[in-house]
Amino acid sequence: MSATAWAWLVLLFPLLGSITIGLGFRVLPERAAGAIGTAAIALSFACGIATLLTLLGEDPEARHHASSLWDYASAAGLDIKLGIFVDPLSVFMVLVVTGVSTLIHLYSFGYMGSDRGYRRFFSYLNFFVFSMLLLVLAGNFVLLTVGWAFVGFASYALISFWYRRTTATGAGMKAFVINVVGDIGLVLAAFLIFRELGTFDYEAVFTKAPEVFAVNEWTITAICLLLLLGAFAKSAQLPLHTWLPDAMEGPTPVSALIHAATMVTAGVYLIARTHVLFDLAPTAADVAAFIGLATLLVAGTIALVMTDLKRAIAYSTMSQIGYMVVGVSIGAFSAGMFHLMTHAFFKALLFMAAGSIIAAMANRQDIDEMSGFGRAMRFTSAMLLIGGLALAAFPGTSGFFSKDEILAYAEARGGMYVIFTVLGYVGALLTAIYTFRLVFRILPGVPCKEAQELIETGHVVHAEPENPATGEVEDTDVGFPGSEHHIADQNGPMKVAMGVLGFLALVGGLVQIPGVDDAIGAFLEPVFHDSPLAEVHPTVGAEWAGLGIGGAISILGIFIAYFFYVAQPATPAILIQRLRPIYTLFVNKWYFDELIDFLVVRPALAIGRFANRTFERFVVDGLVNGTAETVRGAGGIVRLVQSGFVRSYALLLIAGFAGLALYFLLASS
Amino acid sequence: MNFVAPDIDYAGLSPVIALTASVCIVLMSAVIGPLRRTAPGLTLVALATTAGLLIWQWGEPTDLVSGALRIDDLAIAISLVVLLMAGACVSLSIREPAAEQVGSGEYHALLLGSVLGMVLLAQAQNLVSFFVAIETLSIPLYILCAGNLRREKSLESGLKYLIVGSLGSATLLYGMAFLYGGSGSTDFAGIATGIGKEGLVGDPLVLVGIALVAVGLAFKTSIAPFHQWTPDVYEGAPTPVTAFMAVATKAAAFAVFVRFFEVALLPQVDEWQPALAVLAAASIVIGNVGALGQDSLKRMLGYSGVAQAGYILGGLVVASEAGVSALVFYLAGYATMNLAAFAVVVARERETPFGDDIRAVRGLGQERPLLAWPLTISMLALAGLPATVGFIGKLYLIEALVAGDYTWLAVFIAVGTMISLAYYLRVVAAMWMRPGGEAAPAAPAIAGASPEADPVDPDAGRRPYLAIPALLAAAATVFFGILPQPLVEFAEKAGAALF
Amino acid sequence: MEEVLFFAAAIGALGGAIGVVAMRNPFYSVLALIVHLFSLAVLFLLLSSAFLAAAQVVVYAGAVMVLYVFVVAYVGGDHESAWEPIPGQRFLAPLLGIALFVELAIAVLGSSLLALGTDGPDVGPGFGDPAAIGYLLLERFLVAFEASSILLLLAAVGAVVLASRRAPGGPA
Amino acid sequence: MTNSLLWTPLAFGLIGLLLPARLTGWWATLGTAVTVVLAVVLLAGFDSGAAGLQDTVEAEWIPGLGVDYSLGVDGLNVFLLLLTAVLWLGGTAFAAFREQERPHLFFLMMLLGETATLGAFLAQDLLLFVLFFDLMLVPFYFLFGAWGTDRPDGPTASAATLKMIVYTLVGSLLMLVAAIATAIIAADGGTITFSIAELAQDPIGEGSQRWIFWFFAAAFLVKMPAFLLHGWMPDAYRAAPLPVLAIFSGVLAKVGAYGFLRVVLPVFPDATVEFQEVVLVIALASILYGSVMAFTQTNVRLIAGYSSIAQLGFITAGIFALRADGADGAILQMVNHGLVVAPLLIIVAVLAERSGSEDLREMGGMATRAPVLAALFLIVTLATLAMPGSANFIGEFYILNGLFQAKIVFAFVAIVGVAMSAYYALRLYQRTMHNRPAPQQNKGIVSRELGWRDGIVLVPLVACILGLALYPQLVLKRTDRSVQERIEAVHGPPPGDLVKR
Amino acid sequence: MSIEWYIVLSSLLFATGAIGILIRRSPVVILLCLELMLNAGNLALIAFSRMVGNQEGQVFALIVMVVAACEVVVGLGLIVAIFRRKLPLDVDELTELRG
Repeated sequence: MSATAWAWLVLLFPLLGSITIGLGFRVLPERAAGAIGTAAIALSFACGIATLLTLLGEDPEARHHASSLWDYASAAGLDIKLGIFVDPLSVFMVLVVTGVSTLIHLYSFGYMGSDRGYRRFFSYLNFFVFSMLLLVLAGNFVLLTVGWAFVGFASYALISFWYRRTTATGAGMKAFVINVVGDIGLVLAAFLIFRELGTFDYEAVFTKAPEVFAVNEWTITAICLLLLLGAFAKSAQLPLHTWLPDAMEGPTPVSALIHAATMVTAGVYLIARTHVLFDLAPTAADVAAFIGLATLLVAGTIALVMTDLKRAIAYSTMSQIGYMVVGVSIGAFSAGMFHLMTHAFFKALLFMAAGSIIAAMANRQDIDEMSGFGRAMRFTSAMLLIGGLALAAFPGTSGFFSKDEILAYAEARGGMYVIFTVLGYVGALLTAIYTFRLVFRILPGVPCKEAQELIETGHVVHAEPENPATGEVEDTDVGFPGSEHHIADQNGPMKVAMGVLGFLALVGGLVQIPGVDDAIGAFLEPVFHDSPLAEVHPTVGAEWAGLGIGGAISILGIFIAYFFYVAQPATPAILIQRLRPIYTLFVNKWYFDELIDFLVVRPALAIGRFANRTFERFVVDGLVNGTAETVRGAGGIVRLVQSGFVRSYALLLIAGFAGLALYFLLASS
Repeated sequence: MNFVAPDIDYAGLSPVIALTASVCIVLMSAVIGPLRRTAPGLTLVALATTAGLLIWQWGEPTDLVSGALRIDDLAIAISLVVLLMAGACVSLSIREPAAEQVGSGEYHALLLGSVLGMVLLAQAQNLVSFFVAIETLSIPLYILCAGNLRREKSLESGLKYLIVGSLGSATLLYGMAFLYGGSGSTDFAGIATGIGKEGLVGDPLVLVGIALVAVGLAFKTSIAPFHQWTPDVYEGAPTPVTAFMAVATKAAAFAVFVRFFEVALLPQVDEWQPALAVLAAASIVIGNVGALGQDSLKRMLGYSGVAQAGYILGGLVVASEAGVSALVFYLAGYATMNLAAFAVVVARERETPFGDDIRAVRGLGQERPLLAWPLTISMLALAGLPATVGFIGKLYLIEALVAGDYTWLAVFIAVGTMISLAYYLRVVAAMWMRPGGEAAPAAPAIAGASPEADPVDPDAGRRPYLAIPALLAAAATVFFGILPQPLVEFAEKAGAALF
Repeated sequence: MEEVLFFAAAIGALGGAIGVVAMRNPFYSVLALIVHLFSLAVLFLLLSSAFLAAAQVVVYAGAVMVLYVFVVAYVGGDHESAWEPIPGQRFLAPLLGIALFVELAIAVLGSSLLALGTDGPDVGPGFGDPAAIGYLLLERFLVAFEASSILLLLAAVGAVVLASRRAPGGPA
Repeated sequence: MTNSLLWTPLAFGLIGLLLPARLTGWWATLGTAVTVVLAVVLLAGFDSGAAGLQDTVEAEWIPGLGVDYSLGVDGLNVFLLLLTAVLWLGGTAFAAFREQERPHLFFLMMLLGETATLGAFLAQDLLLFVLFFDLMLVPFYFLFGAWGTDRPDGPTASAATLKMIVYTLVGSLLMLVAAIATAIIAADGGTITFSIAELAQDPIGEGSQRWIFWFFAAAFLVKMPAFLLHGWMPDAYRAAPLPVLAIFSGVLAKVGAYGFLRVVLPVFPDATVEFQEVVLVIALASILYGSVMAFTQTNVRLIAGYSSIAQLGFITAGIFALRADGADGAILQMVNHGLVVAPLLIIVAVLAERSGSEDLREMGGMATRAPVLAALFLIVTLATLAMPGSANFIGEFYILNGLFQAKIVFAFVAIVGVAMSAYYALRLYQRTMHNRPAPQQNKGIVSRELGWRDGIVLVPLVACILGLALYPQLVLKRTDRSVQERIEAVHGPPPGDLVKR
Repeated sequence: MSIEWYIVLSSLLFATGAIGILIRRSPVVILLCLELMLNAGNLALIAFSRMVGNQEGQVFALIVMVVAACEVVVGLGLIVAIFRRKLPLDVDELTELRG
């Protein structure tokens, strides 16, 4: 079977899974739904492997195939097929997505156990994976947009999964609308590409573009910037990131799946995918890089002060994506993708662990209330620790290799790009600090009452769940995880999923050790070799130096965290006192929500109010009623003249004649 | 000098003779006791005969009695419309209080007399016969309008019609005098040659003459601003009479209007065209706005009649064959539309204590679909909605107007139609969209509910002599709306008569 | 001579007319009209139409006026109040009348019809005598003649219908 | 074929008068079903390759006035015919499942309306088109007025309807004048013909085109309705009975847009080019204004109404991009919007039955008890906001692409509407299906699952949406050819390749 | 005596009659004024017939007299009828039909 055939199968299984579960929601027994869902993704992963193998069986230069099922919309010179494009890059993404997703499905199988919407959840989840794969495999910009939007919708559906939480639906709406903005960016980019190249097809575009465009010509720059709009909306880069933290309203597995492992990396993938265009528009690429850099720093600072467990992790995601964006924008393609993979591992793991803890806290997420889980939930704690280490790029863990490779590349490219290396390390320090802030707040210390109960009775606390944001009691009717919670330590599937991820998070980095091996880079090489930036290669020495620095920084960060939160728990308060303004800035997330609210939402609503209360009433209706009134008034006059006095009729008759005669006399002379 | 009897083409004159004779016969029936009840029958027979004779004369135009009359397709077409309305009027007049008070024989004799006047008018091509005919048309109508002697409104309308009407006639006469002076002839042809002479085109004497005649005719056709009698008389007169004169008078008057202006006054066409166009526009506007919010259906129809006259005048203004055809077509269509409406109004007048007030048709859709449909169709047709003869008529007129470079007047027709929807559809809404069965009014405020009330006949609407005309007219309205070609050809022949 | 007669008759006619309009009592108006009609007859004679003059006297002064007198006597010619219910009528009516006259006069005087200025062509003695009119009536204007007779019939019927006591329910 | 398609509904309607009251509904439904079959057959026999008209019917109607009875099918109307048939089937069935007072009249009017609408789409004679265009209003006047709901705080049903009728006839009467003027000017003394094809052969002088263009445009823009000319819409929408309204806004609005393609472009090419920007500005205004209004309304009908204004704005913009892709998209979008707004309004009816209100503030949380309804509604919503992957997206994509290539600035403005549509559509869904149930909702009305009766109506419509989403090419393939002709009529054959270099 | 004089005179009479109709309220007098106007017409007709030298005008005038007579008869009949109905003989009192 050809690579494309396998790829089609990759797409098929999740879709089938989603439809089966969706249609069978009345008949399927719950667990069956979960099983089907998980199996579908697993199968799709298997097909992904098959695709990989078939590709590997081919000559590196020939490792790209397009295939299409039927004419989707071809008329008037537009030629849009339902087609996919398979090459190392897409296959790499497929593997990451399906692989991680399988584990997350497995986790959810246990975690969502008592949720009334169990089937719905798996249907959504499968649909999401399908959309993501469609996005990855799409063979032209239109289909890309389709996948792009599907992903957006799926995330909407999953975020507002508990649709009776007003906060959840609100967050969903926010995510969706911002994503639509991104879609619009893509669509406009597509139009512009079509205008210049007359096609939407990847291969055609990538071959034509270098011939048509001069470097940094405004059109190509515009195209790339529009693409970036899409990318940033999806990947939660400044200033379109505000939906991501709110998205934590969804069930934890969702956060793990969408907001750590897969969806948010779509932007990174897009930049890598269209690197041919970005090579032609270095300015745009630099813009992307700097925004990535800004994001990673800003997000890092916010993560320092977040007290909501999941939101804190969400911000760390943002900042990690920042690294990837920097990577793929400055040309460290394989490094960026590498970091994407490792991040998928450890971030998913972190979220799962967090989920497990939150479950133990009866769905409260405030870290101030947590402590002493180290003894209460050994397995979960271990996983949290591993994830933390990887995220903090502790020497030897996966994050350690991937992150530093990006920075090393930046350094190697030299020039202004050294900035990225320097600030990148600053970001790394922040990462280490906030990660272990979480770890140290949650694991050690005197167990909080939930932890206590676990230790003593082994029972997870049962509490009437309530929405931390609004404080209203949750409506378990729509399946807010019922009074029954599931923690990894007591749940097989969750344990397995986390175990695997934990392992990967630890050793995942070993596939790409400077000077030792370069699996990913070699695999992706045929995709990027034509890029002028592919020549740049940091020397092995430089890379090891970088790794050294990185390791040192991470350890330093961990020590700082230890000092603040374990050795001298009082210091943070003092610091907050000292740096009140900066603290407020961080706590309020740099006021981005307020900014958008002020710039977009308020004006829109104001216009709406104006249109509704003023314009519609006075202008539009005025147009109608005004005319009507005039006519009616005229009628009134006519009826007034019709006074009933026959003599006045005679008068009018004679007057009429007089007028007529006057006209004729004037006409005659 | 010795007397030369004029050669009389009896065939051509036969319709007129038949009518004249029937007038006398019907009068006799009034005098001879046992024949009292036969008057309506006799009248119908007379009308039928006349119609037959007219159709027999179709297609062979001839001058009659040394050019006093001319029987051609235009005259015949118009006369047929008149006869149709007269027949309908006879049928509607059965059990009509006015007919009983005036006396059936006299009533029908007067009706026939008026018809005679109209038929003559349609054929007249000599000032004298023109004037006599128009008076023969009017004077019986004055009497018929006042026919319901017990009702003040009836008398009032009679008097008003008489006074203003005579004023109109006087104006008309004076104009005729001027034109006679200007041309030295009383024959239309003679006038045409007379005022066509060098130097007389645009001569004030002639023009003022034209103005006077125009006023007189505009009055008869109820063109604004000479329309004011129309609503009052329509409302006050016995409804069958209103039904009759609403269409018949217009038809006959328009016939002579066309013949006089497009034969006798053709040399001066450039002078009178714009003036008449303005009058048409004025009537369209005034008629349509006046009809808004009228509660008396007859009054509403009166105003709408003014507007319709404005549309029809458009056909005259362009002074073209197409224009005349359109005019004839519209008149024919107008006859069917109006008849349907008035038949229903008569029925409701006799069924309910509301008289012709719009409340009389509330909820008719549920109670009496067979009455509601004719009225609905007629309203939609008058509003010029498609699949009715009204639409085709407007189409015909507009086509003629545009072809005659009077597009702006066509636009006026369009605008007028929009306004008219407001009051026509108000009636439809009253029938279909309001629950009916409103209690009888306490005070004798509304027409017909006063002490002088006419007897109430709870199921007048089921009487064949009301239902059949209504249904037939409605059917015709729709039929000619869907298959207008026969009527179009009919109108084309009539239009061709003058050119 | 002719001028004198003309002016005398003209003044008579006009005076009569004004009388008709001005007299408060209908009865006097009727009398004024009679004056007017006689003076008109004179004018007709001046215009060499003897038959018309005669007819004028006979038909009008003879028949119609009598009718008027009877009716006025029957309904009683009471004075009508000077109160004017229609706003502006008092003011507009004369204005319009004058306008009317002016326009007609302009039409006549401004006309390029030369014959207007003349006394008209010389006509034979037979002009306008009964015979001539009779021939015309029975030859060229037969229709009008017949029609007007029918009209008279109808008018008579109408008058009877309206005025007769037969009107049921009538208070009489 | 064409004839039977056109007259079948009316025939059924008239026969229906003879049946007992309780049967009329089913009889009417049968009639519409037969019509659907005929429409499908017509589509099956349609040759997408062939240029010009197919299945034409030519007959003299009023030779005296130069009016012919000529019908024809081509890429422009073939799918609109199908749409008409399908929506009427849906609406009629929905109505038939419910108790109607005076069923005879109701269903007669329904079917008359269908025949009139089909006629408007089929007519190839300018005057015939105008005639059907006006005729469409009559049955809807009765349906809205007599079966509508009077508002306590607003005008009665008949008043609202009267407003609508007068307003829309304003346009179409002017159009009548304009049509006649066109024919007469074109005839130039010769024999008058109203055949659109012949009138398009050699267009009339530019001077006359100018004003005639606007007379036609007025008619079509009011019908849609377009911005500033939509004064009749709010009241009428609130008065109308929902199944009828579903058909009305699903089909009748399209006739206006269709008129531009069928009549204006070929017959008044110069004026079209001259006024392109003006119309585009109106279209953009409709898009933005409609969207803004849509997300400030709380009455569900009005949300649908204003969103239609926005959608029709897109369609108009697509047509007046004066490019094949724009026009292709426009036609596709007409079909899509019809398929979307009709089920939307039917769903509104279903929701109103459950919450006892049509106000968003009094709805909410219904998904729990009615998952199937929620799912269907969700699909409809996503199609409404032109979710990529739906045919609506392809429609808008084509439209905007055309606009982008023709007038780039307009495209950038128009696309703002896309974002807004996402918001108001989703808002509509959330406020009804999600969140907590509104307190008022506990007045005895429980949110129930979709009944099988409504299901029978809704599911097929949604199936159509999905099917078209998978294969929009179905439409595009068949419309493209005719659209190309229309575009070439305006400004010659388009630049050989659409690529700049 | 040139014809103009007669015509001017007749138009003067015509105007007078018109004024009469406009300002008088008794139906009888209004009828009289109508007579005035018709007679003015007659005078014009006869004058013109003299001017153009044919007698058609005179015949016309004769017919007009008849017509005038008819109008009078009917008018008076109507007045009597109104009187019978005990309604005021004043056209300004008969204004039930209006608007």
